[in-house]
Amino acid sequence: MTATAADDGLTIYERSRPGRRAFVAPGLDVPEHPLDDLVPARLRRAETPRLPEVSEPEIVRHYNRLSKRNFDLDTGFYPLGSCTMKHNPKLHERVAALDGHARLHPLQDPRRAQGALELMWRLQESLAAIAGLPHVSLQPSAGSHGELAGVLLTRAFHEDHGERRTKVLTPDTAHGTNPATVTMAGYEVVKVGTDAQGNVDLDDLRAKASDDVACLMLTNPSTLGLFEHGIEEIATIVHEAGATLYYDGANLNAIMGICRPGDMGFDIVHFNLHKSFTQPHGGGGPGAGPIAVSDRIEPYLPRPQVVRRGGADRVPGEDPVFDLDYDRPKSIGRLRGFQGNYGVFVRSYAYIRSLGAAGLRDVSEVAVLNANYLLAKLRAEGVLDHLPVAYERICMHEFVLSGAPMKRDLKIRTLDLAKRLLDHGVHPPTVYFPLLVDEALLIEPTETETKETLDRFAQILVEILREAADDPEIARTAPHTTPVRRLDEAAAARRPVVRQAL
Amino acid sequence: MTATAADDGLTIYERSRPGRRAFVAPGLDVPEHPLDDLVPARLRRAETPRLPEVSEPEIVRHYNRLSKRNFDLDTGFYPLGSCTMKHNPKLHERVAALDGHARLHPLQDPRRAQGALELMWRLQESLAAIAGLPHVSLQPSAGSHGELAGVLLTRAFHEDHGERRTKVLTPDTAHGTNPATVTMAGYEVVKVGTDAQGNVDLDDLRAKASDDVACLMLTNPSTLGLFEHGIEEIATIVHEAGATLYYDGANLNAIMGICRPGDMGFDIVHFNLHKSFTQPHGGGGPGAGPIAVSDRIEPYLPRPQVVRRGGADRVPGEDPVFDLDYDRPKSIGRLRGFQGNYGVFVRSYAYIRSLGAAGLRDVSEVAVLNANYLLAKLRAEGVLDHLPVAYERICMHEFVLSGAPMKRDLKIRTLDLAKRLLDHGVHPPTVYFPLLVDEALLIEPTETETKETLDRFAQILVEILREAADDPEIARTAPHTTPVRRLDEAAAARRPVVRQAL
Amino acid sequence: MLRTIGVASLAELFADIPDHLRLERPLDLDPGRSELEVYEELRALAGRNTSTEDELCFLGAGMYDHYVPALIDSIISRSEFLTPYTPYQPEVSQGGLQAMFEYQTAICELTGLPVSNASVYEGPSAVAAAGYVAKLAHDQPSRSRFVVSRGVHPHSRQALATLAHGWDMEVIEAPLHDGVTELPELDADVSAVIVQQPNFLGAIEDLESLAEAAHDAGALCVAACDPLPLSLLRAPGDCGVDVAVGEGQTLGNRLDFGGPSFGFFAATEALIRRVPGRIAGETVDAEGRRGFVLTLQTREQHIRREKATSNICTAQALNALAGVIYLSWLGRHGIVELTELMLQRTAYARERLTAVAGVHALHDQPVVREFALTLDAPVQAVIDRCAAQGINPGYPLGRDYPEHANGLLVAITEKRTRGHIDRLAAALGEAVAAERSRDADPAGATR
Amino acid sequence: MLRTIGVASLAELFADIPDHLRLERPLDLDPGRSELEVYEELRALAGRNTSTEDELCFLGAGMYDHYVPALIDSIISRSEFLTPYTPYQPEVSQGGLQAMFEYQTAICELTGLPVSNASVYEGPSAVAAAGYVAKLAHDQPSRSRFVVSRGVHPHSRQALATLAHGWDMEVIEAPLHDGVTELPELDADVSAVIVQQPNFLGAIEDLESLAEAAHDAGALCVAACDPLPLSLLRAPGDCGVDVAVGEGQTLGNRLDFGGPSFGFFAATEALIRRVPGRIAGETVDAEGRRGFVLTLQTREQHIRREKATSNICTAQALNALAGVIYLSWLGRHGIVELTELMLQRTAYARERLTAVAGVHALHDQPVVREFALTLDAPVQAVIDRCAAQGINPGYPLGRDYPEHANGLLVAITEKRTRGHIDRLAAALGEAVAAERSRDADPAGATR
Ligand SMILES: Cc1ncc(COP(=O)(O)O)c(C=O)c1O
Ligand SMILES: Cc1ncc(COP(=O)(O)O)c(C=O)c1O
Repeated sequence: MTATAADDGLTIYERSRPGRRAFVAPGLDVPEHPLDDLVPARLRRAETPRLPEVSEPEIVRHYNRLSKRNFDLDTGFYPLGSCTMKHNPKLHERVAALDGHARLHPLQDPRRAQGALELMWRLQESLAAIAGLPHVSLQPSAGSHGELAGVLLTRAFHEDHGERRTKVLTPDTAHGTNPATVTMAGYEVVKVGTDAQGNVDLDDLRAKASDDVACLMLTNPSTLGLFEHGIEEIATIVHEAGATLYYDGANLNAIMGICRPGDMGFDIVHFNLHKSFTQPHGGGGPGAGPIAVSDRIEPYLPRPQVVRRGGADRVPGEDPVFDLDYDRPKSIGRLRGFQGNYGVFVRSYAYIRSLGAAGLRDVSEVAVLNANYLLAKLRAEGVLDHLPVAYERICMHEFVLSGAPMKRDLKIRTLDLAKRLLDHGVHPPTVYFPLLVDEALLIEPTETETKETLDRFAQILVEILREAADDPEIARTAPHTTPVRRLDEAAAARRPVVRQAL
Repeated sequence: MTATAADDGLTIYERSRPGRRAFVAPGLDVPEHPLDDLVPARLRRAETPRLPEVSEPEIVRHYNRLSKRNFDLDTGFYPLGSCTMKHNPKLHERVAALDGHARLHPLQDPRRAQGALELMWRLQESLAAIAGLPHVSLQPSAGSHGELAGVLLTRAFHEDHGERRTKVLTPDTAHGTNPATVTMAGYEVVKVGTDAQGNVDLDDLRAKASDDVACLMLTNPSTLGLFEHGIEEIATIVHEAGATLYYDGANLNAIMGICRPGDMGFDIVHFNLHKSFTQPHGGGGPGAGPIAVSDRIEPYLPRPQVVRRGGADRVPGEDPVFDLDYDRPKSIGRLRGFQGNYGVFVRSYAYIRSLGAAGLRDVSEVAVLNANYLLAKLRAEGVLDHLPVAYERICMHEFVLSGAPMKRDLKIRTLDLAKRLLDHGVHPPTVYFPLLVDEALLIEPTETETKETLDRFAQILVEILREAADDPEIARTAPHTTPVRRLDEAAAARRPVVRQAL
Repeated sequence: MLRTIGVASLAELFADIPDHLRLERPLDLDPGRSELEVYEELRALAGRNTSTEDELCFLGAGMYDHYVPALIDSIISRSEFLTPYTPYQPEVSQGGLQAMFEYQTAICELTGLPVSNASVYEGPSAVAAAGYVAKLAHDQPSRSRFVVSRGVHPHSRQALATLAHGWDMEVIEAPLHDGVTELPELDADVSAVIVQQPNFLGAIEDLESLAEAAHDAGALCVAACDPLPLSLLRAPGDCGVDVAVGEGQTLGNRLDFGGPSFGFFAATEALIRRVPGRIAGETVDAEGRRGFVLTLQTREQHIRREKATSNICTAQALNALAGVIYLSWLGRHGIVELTELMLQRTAYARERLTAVAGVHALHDQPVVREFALTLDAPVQAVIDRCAAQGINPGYPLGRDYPEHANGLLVAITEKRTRGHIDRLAAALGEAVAAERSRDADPAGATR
Repeated sequence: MLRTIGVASLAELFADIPDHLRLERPLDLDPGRSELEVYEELRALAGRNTSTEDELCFLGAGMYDHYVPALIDSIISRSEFLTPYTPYQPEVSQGGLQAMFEYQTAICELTGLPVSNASVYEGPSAVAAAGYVAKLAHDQPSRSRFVVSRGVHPHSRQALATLAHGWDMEVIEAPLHDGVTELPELDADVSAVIVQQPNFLGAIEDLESLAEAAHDAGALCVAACDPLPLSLLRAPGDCGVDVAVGEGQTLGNRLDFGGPSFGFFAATEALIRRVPGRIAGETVDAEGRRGFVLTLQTREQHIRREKATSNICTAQALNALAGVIYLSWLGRHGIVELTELMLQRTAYARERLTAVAGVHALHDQPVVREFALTLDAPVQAVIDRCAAQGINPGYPLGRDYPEHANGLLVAITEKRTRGHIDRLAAALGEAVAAERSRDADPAGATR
């Protein structure tokens, strides 16, 4: 049911008609030189790029219509595990759009960008406080970029101490970016197992923590939504092997203000500002992946670093001065251009300022409360009979169910359940991750959802399971009410069409 | 088909739960007085107003969901005759939001609001040029407010000349606001007939243009979308009777830069800035209804008037100064607070600046071209067989069909056709107006629509008529795919529920 | 396309326009410009205005510098709210209609009246519209007068007078005594008594006794209200007021140099069929589901034409939407907290400013968010001195109240902190002192 | 809710956290604030930055002060684009996916290459990512060097070096001669030749001969491109370039002090299975209708983990969306008009500025929108003098190019008019003259 205009599903190129346009060029106000005098013909292209020819009203309608083919967090429940799809306060968009932030050139002289540098410095301080680690670099562009920075920092640390290590450990529950990062940083991945309670298998870890291991990358709470019982033991093992302990901060939303990675023994932490700190996800970015590190890692942080000159011992009454410090001889260097995704920093800083310490703690408490409530509710409603929880424990901000019994008994897979959820107007949880759990369903409700929403979600799962018991075909052929039906991904990959033929 | 989240259809009050909130008050930073010392208890209310208790994410989701139950111009075709539903350039929202415009207090000293006053002055000049009448007041809040201003100006004009007239003429094709205005301004309405070609019946006009007539209110092109053949004759008759000729500018979109009401003999013109000059319609406002008048009406214009001091004879090199002129002894007075809907003026001024004279003329040419093309297309497709055009003439920017034959032959009414259009994702044209035409359908495509859209609309009408020939019940029970089905308006009026019981 | 139409040129489409009426030259307008250029021009114009972001603003007098929460922009800029027109087709307009219904509910809660329309233009014209309702309600030419308090916003009084002239009705002013309305003897020729709460000088009126006096004379009582203080004050409906109207700008709308904002219009059940403008009502669809429509349309111009209760058509739907979002954002308790914060800061400001030498309270009535002062110095000169320091101290009363030639109306919102108020007190003190010494020694003074 | 869970307190939910790891005091952060207060604080911080609205900005060097049309804001602020995540569920993500497909098509058109991904982080890291693709493509440890032109953005060279260190690969610099790249002899150990178009000093490179030289040595050719000039210049793909990457900020994204923007990444068909990140592909649904999905996911970390072609996950979808909207807004002819306008104004600026005493062209190569100067005066002092007049004359080259200690890189966009350029010429002339006379007589100088 929809109040929406007809959508013919054309692409913007298919709407193109010769002669239509939106852009009007400002008039030429300088003496005109013949083109050939300015750029020799042999360097010029013969044919203009075939961009669409469309007017403003058509562009607006086109993308408005496209937008209506997207499910969005501002309209519905989006419990996509590991992604922290929580509400992004609208204030953040407003402050990020202020001219002084949005129209600031990245190469503006630091003396004329004091507000931006101070904001970054304060954000660094705040993230350091949250992580319990003293030094922060804001440069990485996303979580995985932060991971890469972290592993390269580890390399630099070891090299600086005359060591050359070749392996990095990742649990078998790890997010795919962890092993991919390891390879990309020039290390070999060694997988560590998970024990029966969903913790890192300490024996396996001990066995693999040899002196060619550079680092253990860990997510805590893990991607199973569980807090590592043996976190301190883990830290000891890793440190005794001379390796660093890396904290994948994707699940930080569970523990803000409750405990700190630095206190657990982590050397390096990345934050996903687009998860815990409300940068809107944008359909797949932008994000930002700042890192916090301990003193021993600090010398290697990327260049440049935002610093406050004068610091604590500055002349009283004199304003502090903020600057970019390039003079970092041991730095791993740059990871990207300029100073990082500043627009994201503005939003995350606004978030932290709005909540303060008490607010951030509330966030994590309610995130964990909501997850446990939903889990309990699903249990009470009998959903867990078909989709048992992977590990019977109090969960943190998310939890994993296994669809294996459902697949066996009701003949629908986790994928089918997910697709059927679409018909109920709910975004499915993360599916088939973590890999460890058969037919996994990873559910993260977040703190910004109401009890009514959680109850309704539980109800929908009940309905889908009941329906599947009657007629599994409905779920197996779902979704039925979306703009397109189930899509053939295999065909797409077999003969890839990645651009429109014009 | 929808990618949209589930919508439970609750009201914001039904989402309320005690203790939830979005707003956080800034801290109290002054010494606190007991409430009773500041406002005696007998003046205070006992119970707080029962506004909803909801959090920001819930508010956002609630109104986002509501928004998805609206059809909008930025997504689909909206040929609502008489309303000029044309594209509103996005630039206008940006410039209207600039702090210097959006956060300017209306009582700011004119010396510190020179930009705003200059903009208003320039808009006055531009509207004067378009109307062909030298003086403009921007004050009225919408078209009908402009009408009221116009009739009160007429009254003031006559009174100033020692006359007291009691009647105002309006054609039977007039928009409802015209007769309503007449009554509200303390006059009696006298209806003038329409001749066989859709023009004002000149004989009837002559017969009724007695010396107790104060004014003729005319829309030209008329609400039939037709240019008055006898416009000059009409002006002569009206003026000879000592009455004023009022131009309802709702249809100005047809003639901008092509001809001017002032040249036709009109004394007073209102503009609908939300129609011809792209203020977005907002679901029913805001708008603005400036008026342009001839020299003889000028002394009575509302107070205050935006003026340029110094004017043409100002000292060369000295900047002109803009001001509010209250010193208008013959003025009809104020119509509203402050200086009018300034935010609307910013948008309309940006529109006129973007287009210039040539662009505005293009607008009207294409508006008329599109209407005539669509009419021709409907004829070619046989639609006019069931829905004949009310008057067989070249139309201006819109045209009227009569659904009477369709009702007789296909057993569906114009209302049914309109409701069935909803299922095709098109907003229906205006229905049952003008009253003169049986089962009227008033279609205004506007200049910002493409030929493809017009062709598709024609095709949809063909399909609906073909379907009705087969099975009229489908249209009669339409719409079928909207968020709600046909609504019971009679029941609503019988036992009005105009607020939620809490 | 011309071929399909069957004409040879565009000009043929305009054949109905007499030749000599056709404009043979371009309109006298500057040539069109690119988006960038128009943006730059409009920005330059904006730059020549001193906005509330550029100075510390204590101006009020009908519109107030409140903070508009960001979620309002984000919602009302959605094309689904921004671009449709009046919901003539309710089946594809449920969003707008339900929002109107929710808005009406909120206005009813604030005013204590059972009926609200979906918006009128703005505050002062809403007062005039209320006058028209009173006229229609009595339907007796003998009820030929409005008694309007001098505490009603001058713009409202003027807007009413403009219309009343067309109705051959007279507007009589009720004076203020010590800042509040003192009604004259009311005769049987009074159609309505019109007051403002809080009044233009910031004072809280005793609505109940005013309404009683009006009713005793058979007249209606109309109150123009500032909506935020209504969260603290007795609801007009509870005081017997028949029609409560007001300016809605403070409810989530920006200042915009005076508009667009919205006016609200609430009334008693008895007046429901006299109310002007759109009203959303609840109903059911063909399948029995709840839905909303424009209702009681037989009041309106498009149905009743010359017999309509008003000529209003396009109103202020988008602004009223901002209003109901704002009220939801504040919420039941937030609105009280906000108002109490203003109340306390206003009390502080009143104390601080009246302690300044040469500055006196104009009246001592309880106030909520605005109060009137008189200065022992020329108010305009004092304002100019403050402006030079980046402070706009308030609205000079002289033009509207010659009896308070050096009166100054000072408004407080949640944006004005104690620190701001202290800065104002200092600036005002300096300015008044400077002007007084200048007065004392006019020859030697320079400005 | 606790009751349903079956615990007595919130604390029980955190029982898995060892006691002494639990923080017993609040985090060391300032207390939370109301929306208004946070807004005011962020506004104050913004006010301490000199934005391109506050001065006349000729800074470029990788990001440019272009006009972003208003329709982009209006579209990308729609929650349907702003708030979802990566389109893992294509059936409810067709909007985002189709936009990616359209974006990819536009990038292919600009670069003349058949494959584009849906975005990478930004420009310099895209160069590093291209290096990784070259490494993967050769899959031979013997190809252990990147030859990178000194005309490549210093940030790109540094980002590549940071990663190459992890790959045990060496980065060799190819010098510039008269402003353009002069390749050294290329051996069989070269993995890729990496150049920039136009290069960092604004000069147009002869991509074809560079690509040929790379291919002759069995190396790939990577070009980092400024996308707008590509509308005028020979497409990298046509010149034989294997991978074209670049910074997308200029395509409808704001400056944001350096991010978020997006990087684009285009490649030959041969490299399609090496490309990093998301790629949208066309397919059909169960009913045979066209639809779009993320495709070739076996390249990606979530499927292939340690064997993935990159670790990238969250990229820059919203910024790339702005990019394709911008390109649609410009359109096929508009993009050329825009570039030609910049070209002509740049030519004018180059003439005007090199006519200033003490200002010289750093090279004479053809340029499109940016050019390098050398000054006969300390460049930083000159910049500061211009800044005092509200003009930011450009980027000083000294830090990155010590050989051009007083080099200045000047960028032109459609926002910089002839009048602006004339103002720059005047300010630069004055500043250089002042610094030269100060140099001549350092004792007597004051600044
Ligand atoms: C556990 C975990 N680690 C790392 C990442 C990668 O973060 P990003 O997408 O910001 O690169 C994710 C993202 O989904 C994640 O869930
Ligand atoms: C012909 C005509 N006249 C007058 C009006 C009234 O204008 P407004 O709605 O701006 O008051 C309209 C509005 O629809 C109209 O179509």
